[in-house]
Amino acid sequence: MQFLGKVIPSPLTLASGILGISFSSLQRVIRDGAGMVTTKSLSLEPRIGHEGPIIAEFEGGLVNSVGLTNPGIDDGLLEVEKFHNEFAGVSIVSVFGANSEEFVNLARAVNHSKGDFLELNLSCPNVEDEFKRPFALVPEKITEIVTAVKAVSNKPVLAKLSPNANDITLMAMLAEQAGADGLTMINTLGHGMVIDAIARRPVLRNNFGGISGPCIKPLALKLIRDAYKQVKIPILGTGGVSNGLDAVEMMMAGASAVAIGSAVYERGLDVFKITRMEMEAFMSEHGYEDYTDLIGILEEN
Amino acid sequence: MQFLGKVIPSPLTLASGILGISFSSLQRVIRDGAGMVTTKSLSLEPRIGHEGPIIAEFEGGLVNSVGLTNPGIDDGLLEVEKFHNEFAGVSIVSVFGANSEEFVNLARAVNHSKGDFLELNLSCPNVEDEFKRPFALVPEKITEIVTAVKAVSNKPVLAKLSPNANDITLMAMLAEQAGADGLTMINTLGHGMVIDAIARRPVLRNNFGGISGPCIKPLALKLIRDAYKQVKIPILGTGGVSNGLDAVEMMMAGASAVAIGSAVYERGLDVFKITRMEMEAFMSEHGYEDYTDLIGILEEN
Amino acid sequence: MKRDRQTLPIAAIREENPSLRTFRFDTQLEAQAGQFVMLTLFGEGEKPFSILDENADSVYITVKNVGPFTNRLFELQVGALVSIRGPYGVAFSLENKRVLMVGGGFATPPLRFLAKSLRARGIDYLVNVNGARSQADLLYVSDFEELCDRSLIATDDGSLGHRGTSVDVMQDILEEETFDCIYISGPERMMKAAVDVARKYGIPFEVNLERYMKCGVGICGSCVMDPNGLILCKEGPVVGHETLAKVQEFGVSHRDKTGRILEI
Amino acid sequence: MKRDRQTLPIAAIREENPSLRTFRFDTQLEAQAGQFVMLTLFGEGEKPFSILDENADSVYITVKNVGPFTNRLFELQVGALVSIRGPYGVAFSLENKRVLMVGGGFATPPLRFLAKSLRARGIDYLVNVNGARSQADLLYVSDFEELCDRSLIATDDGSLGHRGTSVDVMQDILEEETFDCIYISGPERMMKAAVDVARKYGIPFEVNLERYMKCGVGICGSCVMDPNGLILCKEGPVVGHETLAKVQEFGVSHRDKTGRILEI
Ligand SMILES: Cc1cc2nc3c(=O)[nH]c(=O)nc-3n(C[C@H](O)[C@H](O)[C@H](O)COP(=O)(O)OP(=O)(O)OC[C@H]3O[C@@H](n4cnc5c(N)ncnc54)[C@H](O)[C@@H]3O)c2cc1C
Ligand SMILES: Cc1cc2nc3c(=O)[nH]c(=O)nc-3n(C[C@H](O)[C@H](O)[C@H](O)COP(=O)(O)OP(=O)(O)OC[C@H]3O[C@@H](n4cnc5c(N)ncnc54)[C@H](O)[C@@H]3O)c2cc1C
Ligand SMILES: Cc1cc2nc3c(=O)[nH]c(=O)nc-3n(C[C@H](O)[C@H](O)[C@H](O)COP(=O)(O)O)c2cc1C
Ligand SMILES: Cc1cc2nc3c(=O)[nH]c(=O)nc-3n(C[C@H](O)[C@H](O)[C@H](O)COP(=O)(O)O)c2cc1C
Ligand code: FES
Ligand code: FES
Repeated sequence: MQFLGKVIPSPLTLASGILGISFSSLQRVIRDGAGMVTTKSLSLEPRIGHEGPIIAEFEGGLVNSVGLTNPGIDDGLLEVEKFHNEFAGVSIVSVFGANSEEFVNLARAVNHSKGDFLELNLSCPNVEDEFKRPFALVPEKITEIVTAVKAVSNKPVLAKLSPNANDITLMAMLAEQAGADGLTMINTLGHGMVIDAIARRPVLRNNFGGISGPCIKPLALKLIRDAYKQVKIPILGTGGVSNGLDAVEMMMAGASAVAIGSAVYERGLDVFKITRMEMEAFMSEHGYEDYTDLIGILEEN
Repeated sequence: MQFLGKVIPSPLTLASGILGISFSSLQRVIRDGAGMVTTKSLSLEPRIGHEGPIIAEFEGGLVNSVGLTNPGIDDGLLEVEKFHNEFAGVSIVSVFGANSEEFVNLARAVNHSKGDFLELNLSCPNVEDEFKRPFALVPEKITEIVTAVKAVSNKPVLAKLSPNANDITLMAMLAEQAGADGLTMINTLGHGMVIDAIARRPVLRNNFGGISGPCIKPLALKLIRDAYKQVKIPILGTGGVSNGLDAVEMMMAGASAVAIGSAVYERGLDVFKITRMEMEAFMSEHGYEDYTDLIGILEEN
Repeated sequence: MKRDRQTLPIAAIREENPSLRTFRFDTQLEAQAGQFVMLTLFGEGEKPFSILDENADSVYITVKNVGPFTNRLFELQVGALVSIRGPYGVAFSLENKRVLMVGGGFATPPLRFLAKSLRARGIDYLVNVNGARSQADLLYVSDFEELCDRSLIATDDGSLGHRGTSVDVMQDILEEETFDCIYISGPERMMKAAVDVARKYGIPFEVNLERYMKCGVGICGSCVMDPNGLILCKEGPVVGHETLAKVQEFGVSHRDKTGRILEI
Repeated sequence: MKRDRQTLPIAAIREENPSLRTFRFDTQLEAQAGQFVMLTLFGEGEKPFSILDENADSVYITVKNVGPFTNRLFELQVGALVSIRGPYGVAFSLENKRVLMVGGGFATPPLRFLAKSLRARGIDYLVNVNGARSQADLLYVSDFEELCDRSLIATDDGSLGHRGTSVDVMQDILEEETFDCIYISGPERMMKAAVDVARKYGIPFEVNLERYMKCGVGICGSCVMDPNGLILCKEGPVVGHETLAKVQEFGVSHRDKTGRILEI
């Protein structure tokens, strides 16, 4: 199948922030069966991120406050180059800037790399103290940043949206109008707190974080569906996918490909291979020939 | 312990919309161990609500689209009268209006009942087609409705807030400033879609609904915590509580009492008795004498 | 929270009479007589139906065409996808050895399933009274004959068996014999009459109640009965005589889709 | 997703030397030698620590005071609440019967636990080489003496045992005897030297690696090794000779807290 013009062996993609800090991780994930990989969100300067614990489990998934740990765009892009060095695999370079100028500088840097796509993380809920309200919640910011990036970027651009936006369909439309080539949705749901009652303390060092995993799947499905009905650009669906049925549902809702994050924790890196097998089993049982046959075919009641 | 001046045997409360359609249900829930009960949200006219399926399970909880089924305020208040008839129990009458006039009329009706508290459902995510954006997402609406209701109501008034509000602390402050005596938080998270991949259809007849259950607990804890730090009025916490530890966590975050909804499905009506026992076991093990010792004692990192 | 919803095709449809059809689904529910499923027709709605029978391969329900949902179901052909969840609710007890079953109208499917289950378990003496308006409305006559030691019929118009109601026949039988338990399934007025008779003779009984059900899992409150708050979808639909004594609305009132009280 | 985090008081603190303390927690982890826990100090952070020992009642870790987190831990008294999760990672294998253990500096705790486990399981011949800068830095000398058939010591300054490194002693031993497996735990340079020796003699080995670890559960990517993408927190910290052959960064480089490459 294809995604934004690139041939991919499977629609299953590594979500940003999971393992994807080094070329070794990224290559490994492709070898283990993913169709594409997304890097951690890279910023202009290196970032240590928050102190641990950065991940707290709860009944419905994970709450994380990694805080955008990354080696910075220069070292990050070295990893992307090494990833592509004599290795076949499609990469999505995720970047995070504090304003549209930073996004533009990041996009320019990515232009010179072998990275296949550029993903704009407009929606990290973990760095609000530092960067204020996520851009993905502010219509004008979406338009401003996507427009500015599209003016300089030579890569197809994905805008990553936040489930916290009150009107995500509007955000999707604005991103499309500003020239985005695709959407990634959804980022983690902000904000969750996991409490350790014995210690009377939040588990996360940063007190709260973004919610991911099975618990956000119904939200992701609804938002992807709404966006799918409004925009023509492809959607990289993400949020709570942990098995083949989840991935099928997400594609039926309207995703053209599906990214997996938290389930790597739950099921290990095999999740890509197993999920793909589960999807294919479903498809052959129910008479679907191609992954693309699934996209958007949900019939609403 | 006390909640808004009423003595209650336990902080565990039946959340609005669960069973609470008739005096029989409400009395039963008290007999089965709840400290207070909330009625379904009553509107001026009777409402059939949405067609079934109105409830879809998923890994993290429930998605419901009941659509505010209720017998209307007149018949509903007859149930409240029967509930209080020779029966000791504290009731919260939940009401839902299409605008502030309707809320005022509902509040006036409740004035003449034996109901103990009035809860304003400002945040039902299931009737947006009909009523547009939930009031709890619109700062001016919170102020307008709470102010208008407080001007006529002779009952303590709880404003029920939505986790979809971008800035719930603001909403909490506005409700307090407008005179609310307490807050109920949170309502279900809007919107979730559960998909039946075999049928290629959303499970819910209404396609989507509000998300509740364990999956929303981290969100509820964070929002309750944020509100607790900003307002002085008590908070009736709700969202994903299904055992004693959950309830303890919610009180530590800042809730003065805790309402249980979806867990009635998971654990049956015994959930009130069992959760109370679990809370007491925790409290005696860790040296808390009174439920009120728990309120807000979380220490942030 | 686990999913228990199954989406599957209608495997077979049998017409019992112009307004009554039996639908087969090839799945396993491990249901017992008296339990029900919630059936979804996509784009239409979801409604409760008693399980008529279950064997190693299939589950059956019998449906009367009475309104929009059942109309739509009657339009569907074999192969159409529907969704079922369940089984839900409390089944008839199976411990009794001398048993009388009293059925009225089209509420007899659960009694047929019950007769089969009692037989399979081993029973000393099983009597069935099958009542309907007239011969054409009688269901499963030969099945009951086969499964029961005595199988009696009552029709309002006397077109078959005793002229009168199944409760009349029940009364006659109780003059002659006694039972460990009486199982009753039919329209509520008929069940009320049967219950009065059973009480008169001091015989334990179980009734199969119906109330408006929306969630089927004890959360929405639609099916809750007054004044004891019995949650019929979870604690029924089969209710024993001791519990029924507390359900004062039995035979008197029920609630509509909004929760308002209506007289029966 | 289940929780495996436990919050509990420090049950006891033992000072091994001024910069090294052993902490006891009264809980059960069912840990094996080589595995680690993530330890949270509230308001401070969370860091990985090897398990020194576990018995029926308690789990022990030994900590060297090297920076802000360990400073803070050294300020805590018995009774202070901390949180641990784990055990995580791959342990040393226990199948071998003729075993050489080579430890350097303060990375010997896992070897002590390993010696105990091998003994408990039954072993033919167990030799330990314990190396440190000087006598004062040597750990568990009497424990190793008790648990092993031969227990040798190397100090850089010759203040006890052989003057030189544990790798020198290892080399001498391998000239005389052979083993099924060599278990190596120490600073990375020392392990690199030991691995070269083990390879020279063609003896299988397992090393106990350390990398910066933040999540401990294979999700954050901090601990992943080049170029094969070994996820050390899940697929290590104990790594066998075959896998190690693919980990080209061993002894060469590691990554800092941001993921940038640093030379070793
Ligand atoms: C436990 C239980 C078991 C049942 N078993 C069977 C069965 O085996 N076969 C069968 O044909 N019918 C059964 N019913 C009744 C069946 O649910 C209704 O016939 C069906 O819902 C009618 O829907 P409709 O849209 O076709 O008609 P409507 O026009 O909507 O209703 C016609 C009548 O059906 C009843 N009804 C409607 N909706 C419901 C509902 N959600 N819950 C309960 N009753 C309702 C009411 O009495 C109503 O007056 C059962 C009901 C219950 C509660
Ligand atoms: C699998 C494993 C087992 C370990 N077992 C032990 C043990 O049994 N006893 C013990 O004292 N120490 C052990 N460590 C090292 C221990 O984690 C660090 O000493 C500790 O994190 C230092 O934190 P700090 O804030 O005190 O010092 P810092 O000033 O933060 O760091 C000092 C040095 O400690 C190391 N370090 C710091 N943070 C980490 C981290 N998150 N992950 C790995 N290394 C880190 C780095 O080498 C750093 O240069 C182990 C590490 C790993 C990966
Ligand atoms: C530990 C962790 C780190 C993440 N880091 C990033 C990040 O750096 N950039 C980003 O755009 N999204 C990040 N995300 C969000 C994921 O890419 C994904 O959108 C989200 O987790 C929902 O998918 P899931 O439910 O499959 O995990 C992170 C998620 C997790 C769990
Ligand atoms: C089936 C169902 C019906 C509900 N109906 C109402 C309602 O009528 N009014 C209201 O204010 N909240 C309603 N809610 C929301 C609950 O009161 C509660 O705020 C929410 O479910 C979160 O709590 P929980 O996770 O314990 O279920 C409903 C929730 C469910 C699951
Ligand atoms: S049908 Fe919902 S409670 Fe019984
Ligand atoms: S420490 Fe996070 S992946 Fe290993």
